[in-house]
Amino acid sequence: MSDLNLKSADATFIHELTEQPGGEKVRACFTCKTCSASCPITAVNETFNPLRIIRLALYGFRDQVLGSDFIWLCSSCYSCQERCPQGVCIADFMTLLKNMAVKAGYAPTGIRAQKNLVTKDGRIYPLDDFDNKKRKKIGLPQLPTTCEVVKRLFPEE
Amino acid sequence: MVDKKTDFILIVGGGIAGLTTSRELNSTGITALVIEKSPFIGGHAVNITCKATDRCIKCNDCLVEGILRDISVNEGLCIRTRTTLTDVEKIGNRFCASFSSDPQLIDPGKCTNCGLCYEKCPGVERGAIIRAPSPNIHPSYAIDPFKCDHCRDKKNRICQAVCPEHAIELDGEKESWSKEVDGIVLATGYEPFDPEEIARYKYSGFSNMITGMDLEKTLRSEGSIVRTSDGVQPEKMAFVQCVGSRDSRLGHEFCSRVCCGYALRMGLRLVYDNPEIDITVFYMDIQNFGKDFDRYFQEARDHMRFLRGLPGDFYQGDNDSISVNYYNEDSGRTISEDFDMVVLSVGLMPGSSNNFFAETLGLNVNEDGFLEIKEKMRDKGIVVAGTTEGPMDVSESISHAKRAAFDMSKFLGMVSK
Amino acid sequence: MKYALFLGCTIPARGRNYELSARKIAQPLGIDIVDIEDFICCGFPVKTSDMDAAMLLGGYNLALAQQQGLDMCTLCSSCTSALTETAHHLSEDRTTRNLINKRLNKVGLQYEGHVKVRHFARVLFEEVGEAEIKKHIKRDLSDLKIAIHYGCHYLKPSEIYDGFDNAENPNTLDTLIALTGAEVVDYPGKNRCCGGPVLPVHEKTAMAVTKQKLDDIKTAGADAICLICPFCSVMYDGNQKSIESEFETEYNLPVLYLPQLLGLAMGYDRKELGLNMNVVKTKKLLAGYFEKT
Amino acid sequence: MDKIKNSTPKDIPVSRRVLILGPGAVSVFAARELTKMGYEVILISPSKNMAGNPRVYGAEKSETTAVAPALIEENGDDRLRILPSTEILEFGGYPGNFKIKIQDKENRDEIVEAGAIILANEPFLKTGFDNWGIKESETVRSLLWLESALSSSEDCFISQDLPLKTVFICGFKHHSTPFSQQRAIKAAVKLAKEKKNEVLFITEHFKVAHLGMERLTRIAREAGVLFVKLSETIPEIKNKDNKTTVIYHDETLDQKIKVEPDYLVLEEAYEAPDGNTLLAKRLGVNLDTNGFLQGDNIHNQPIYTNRNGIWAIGPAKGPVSLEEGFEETKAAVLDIHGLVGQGDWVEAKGRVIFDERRCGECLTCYRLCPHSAISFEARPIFHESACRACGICAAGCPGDAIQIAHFIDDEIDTQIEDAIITECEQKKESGFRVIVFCCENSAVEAARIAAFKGFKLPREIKLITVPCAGRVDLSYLLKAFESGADGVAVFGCHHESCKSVMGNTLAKKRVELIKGALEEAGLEKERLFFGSMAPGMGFEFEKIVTEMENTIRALGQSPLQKTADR
Repeated sequence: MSDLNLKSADATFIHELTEQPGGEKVRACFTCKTCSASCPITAVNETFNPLRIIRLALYGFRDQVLGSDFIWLCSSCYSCQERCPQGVCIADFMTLLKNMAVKAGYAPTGIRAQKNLVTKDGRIYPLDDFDNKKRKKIGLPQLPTTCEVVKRLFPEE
Repeated sequence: MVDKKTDFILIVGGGIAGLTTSRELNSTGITALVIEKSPFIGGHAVNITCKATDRCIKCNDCLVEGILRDISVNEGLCIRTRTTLTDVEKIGNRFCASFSSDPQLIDPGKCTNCGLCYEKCPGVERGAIIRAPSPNIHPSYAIDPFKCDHCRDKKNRICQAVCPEHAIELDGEKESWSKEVDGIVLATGYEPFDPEEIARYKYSGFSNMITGMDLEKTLRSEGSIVRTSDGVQPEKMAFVQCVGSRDSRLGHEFCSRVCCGYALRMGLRLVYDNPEIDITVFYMDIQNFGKDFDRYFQEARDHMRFLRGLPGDFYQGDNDSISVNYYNEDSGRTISEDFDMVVLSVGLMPGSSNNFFAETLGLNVNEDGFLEIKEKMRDKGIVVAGTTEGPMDVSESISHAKRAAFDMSKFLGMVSK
Repeated sequence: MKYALFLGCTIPARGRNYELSARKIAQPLGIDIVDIEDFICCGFPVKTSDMDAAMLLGGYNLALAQQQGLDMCTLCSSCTSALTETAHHLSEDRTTRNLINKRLNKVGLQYEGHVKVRHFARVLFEEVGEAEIKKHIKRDLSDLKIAIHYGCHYLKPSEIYDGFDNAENPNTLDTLIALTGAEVVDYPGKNRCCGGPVLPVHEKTAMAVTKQKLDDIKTAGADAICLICPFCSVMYDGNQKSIESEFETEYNLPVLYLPQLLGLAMGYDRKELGLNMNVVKTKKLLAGYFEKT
Repeated sequence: MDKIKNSTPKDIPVSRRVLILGPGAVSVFAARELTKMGYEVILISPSKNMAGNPRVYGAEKSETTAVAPALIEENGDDRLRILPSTEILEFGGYPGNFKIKIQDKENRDEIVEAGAIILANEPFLKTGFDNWGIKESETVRSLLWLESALSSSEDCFISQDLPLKTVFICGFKHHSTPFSQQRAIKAAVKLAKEKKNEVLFITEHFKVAHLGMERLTRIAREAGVLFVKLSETIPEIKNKDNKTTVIYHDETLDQKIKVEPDYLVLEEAYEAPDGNTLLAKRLGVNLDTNGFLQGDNIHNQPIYTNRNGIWAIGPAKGPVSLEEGFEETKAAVLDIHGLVGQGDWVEAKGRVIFDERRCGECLTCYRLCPHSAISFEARPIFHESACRACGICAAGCPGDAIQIAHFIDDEIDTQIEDAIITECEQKKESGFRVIVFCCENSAVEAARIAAFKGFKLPREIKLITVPCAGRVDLSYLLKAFESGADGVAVFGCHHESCKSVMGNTLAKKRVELIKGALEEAGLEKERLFFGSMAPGMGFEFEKIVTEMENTIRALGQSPLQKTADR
């Protein structure tokens, strides 16, 4: 791995982070590694490691954090957050990073598609008549197949 | 009964700080009464083990014994065990302290520590008679009324019958009494952190997971450590540091000072006893302060594996081992490694009676829950000694207790002319 | 016990066996279920891309329930956590609530902040209670060895769940399953994530997480897995075959939803509980029970 | 025995004057406490500055340091003499009556008397540039420089353009302390908060074992100080053309990080004052491995030295907090009050018994005494207040002119004979006998613990208590073998743990010496042991005794015993 020069870091990044929900306490991290040790993803995939992401963010490596694939690997299982002795809301912090990455145009296509589906149809799995037929067959109530209200809730989409 | 006497100091807590304070006060001619809630004096410190290998590694155990010896030969001292302070009232410049005492059962004036009661008691196995952790504690034996046959059904009096000195009297009653005192020394000490508070350690779920304090006690009483599950000596052990300390989530935003010291020293001792043993220390930062500690740390590094970072999950492994999940720098992954035994280096937490004293005596409990005594309170005759004020080691407790004795003597006008 | 049933997106499409069995046992246990047609996505899927949108979706659903004067009962753990979190935020944080209400006004809604969100399992544990459930138990399932998968969002983040169960050492599902007589099998990593949320991002990683748990469950000697979230079910039930072929192993571990297991003990039939819809076949596992009835 | 007299008087008048070695807040505090109690105090400091440096306690200033000038103004007070720029030149006398020759910068000297001495001099802060092979420059600074620059009005930390970058390096080339980290972190917080600097703090360990430190590190992190902890590597510093580059290996990222700070701040090391070696030699007190006063001997904990009447407190022993320093001051003052508070030494214990007629004036006792308790004026004089009754002198005296009460040669000889001859005869056993001389400070305690745990000493083994392994005379060992012992052992304290500094070493040497003699006399040298132990080693005692018993049993009866039997 190439050396990182702090010259290329962006000190405003951490300020931005600490001002948003999920990022408030991230600076309290004292690198005890409880988060990484508790992470089910780190156990199977060495590219994801909550501590490392916090570290990169604290250094101010904005693009490396937001542009990286690995922030999307967080399963938001909260194992880290439940255990952090410094009360850092790590899972919420990951959500914040993901939100920022989307804004910065870094999101994987699947993530964007999901949002489009929801704001268009009101559900991630839109229901059709075929579904309702199957539901009827086993005695489950019918559900609407279209959703108008989301268009008014998300007029900008 | 209310007893009145001049210049009489009450010391709450018969641990190392309380005993040192009483010894020092006594040497300046002040009479002190030490009350201790448990059957034996010595407190937590008396359970720490000597960690010497082929040389002394300065664990302070013998300082504790030294003080106990001083106490045992010092006839001016007044100690009452199995006694708790129930209330304190301010009466003019003095205090009226109320106590509740469980029966002593063994008369310290008559007992010669021959141990016959212990040998003959049919209930020793279940702890009807317990032996003190040190021969320097007098009496070295105590009867546990809840486990004693006699105390249950009023029949069996074997110990009372065999005692050649007639020192045992099983028919004592619980007693409430009070006494006027001129000053109060609070030396109630600390409480070891209960690892049950951190669920992921599953402390009660593993027979081979013990606390650092458990290890101290076992090394002291057995001389070596074996696994609870099978009685076999562990070949691979892990120490986990900062258990309960440095955890702002639990409201413990302080370092307990002593855990690095005790874990590393016990580790060195275990390595000395069995050079084949494989010891791993999970740590955040090593607090190698104090005289020559660094020497021991460097040495420990040569003999043990130090892994920076705390483990995550603990699972049951094969053969009653404990699988410790931790982040491994080399692979970049969280891995699972089996240890025969895991020792949790639990921290020193504030004593449970601190709030009672704060309320009763109008003292301040600090952010961490320890008692804080301002100069003003010392001028009113209340001082603290030892770990009641915060985490400290034995040597520090001793000088802290001497300071308490100094402040108290000064309050009584004994040292300033 | 009257609740607006919140199904979310996954259950109506992929978890009809869960829905069916839950509705089946709710009635005799005294849980009065009301369906609100207009419920939309809980917000969970858009949390990662747009927290505000997630909050708005959650707020909309909460406002609908409030309009009916009902608390919400959820079946999916992800819905539970998204809605609970939104409810938590909106009741604690007035500023956010005002912002959300401004947007809800456009659809003629307003949220005051008092709706409770309860997972179906929590309702069973807290409100129906062990004693009541016990009364309805007709079959003894003591031949079954069940491994419980709690999943993450039923319990965490713990601060939004006002401590109804211990996130590190949960016992509510253990207690409920014990009522059926089935043996609850402990295994390492019981609280660990199913890997589901990573599936759309990195399938291999997600499958590896699930595989690890399946291995542990198999080693512990369980006959079946019991869970309470359709997402987790996708991983264990829906993807079990793919994991088996990917890692060249065999588990053959049927995966039951909690209401299916309880329904089984309460004497219901296969089809009544939608057991025929489970991907990993349950026939062999449960053969004994249905022969007897 | 009637001619043997106790050499010391019953009452010794002692001086109620105390000499305190500063400089620093703790020494000033001690002076204040003692003068308030009516003691005369001479407060000296080798440096001009009496108030010392509050930074050694991690503080910017302390209340007590502020007291120092006030106390110095009270110099007119007869009870307090404050002598800056003054050193101890020669030292003599005994606890209660020390005579100290002091000298000031102008080479004026004076002999002062004092009953007790408190050593409370402060560590000195040594800048770390040399350690890193760099020089102080515009961009490379010491923590001390930073602290004063931050408190002065001149502002060189605010830049018009980008925020300045400051890198702190603590530890690595020396051991960092909680106190220097406390200072560094406080400065870092100031830089981050007030000067809006980007601060990077590189260290090995957070030194949080000190009141409020855990909290302080959290406050610093929240203020934006970024901490980097390195476990295996050390940072690399390059300094060229007034441009500084720091490169280190970030362990969490597993990547090299390069930073070019505007300021690089190096923490100072806390070192023992230069004069300590000479001072320790003159006072006869031990130093620890880091050169601080008070040897690393457990018996000295917390505030004692190897010499009675001399206390080492707080900063003199190494970096401590001001609170600990004050506590130890009070503890020492209480002790001193006990020693000289009455104006005379009432409890002369008469533990040394000296027979003038046997004295050959060879000076061996004088040379051997580890407590400097013996002076020599034509004949030895034993000073009870300094004596710890270890008996090293008695064992060394070639004329057996010195005895220690309760451990008199005749009594020990009798014990040896009883152990071997009488008991053998009475019991008509095999005659197998092992004698173990046990130091009262360690082996006796270990044996007690072993017995308490239920260890039954084999009947063949007889313990004889000595005040220190150094008391074991060559003649005891010979006597034991001559009387027919099959084995003899001396159990003393572990290395560097002897209460009398060298009693264990002397004992070991004597054992080696006799081993040679045994071989010449045709006895196996394995019959003689030296064992070391700590007082808490009950299990080890049992183990050592059992092993020894087996070894000797394997060797069989001593040939000398057969002779003795006949």
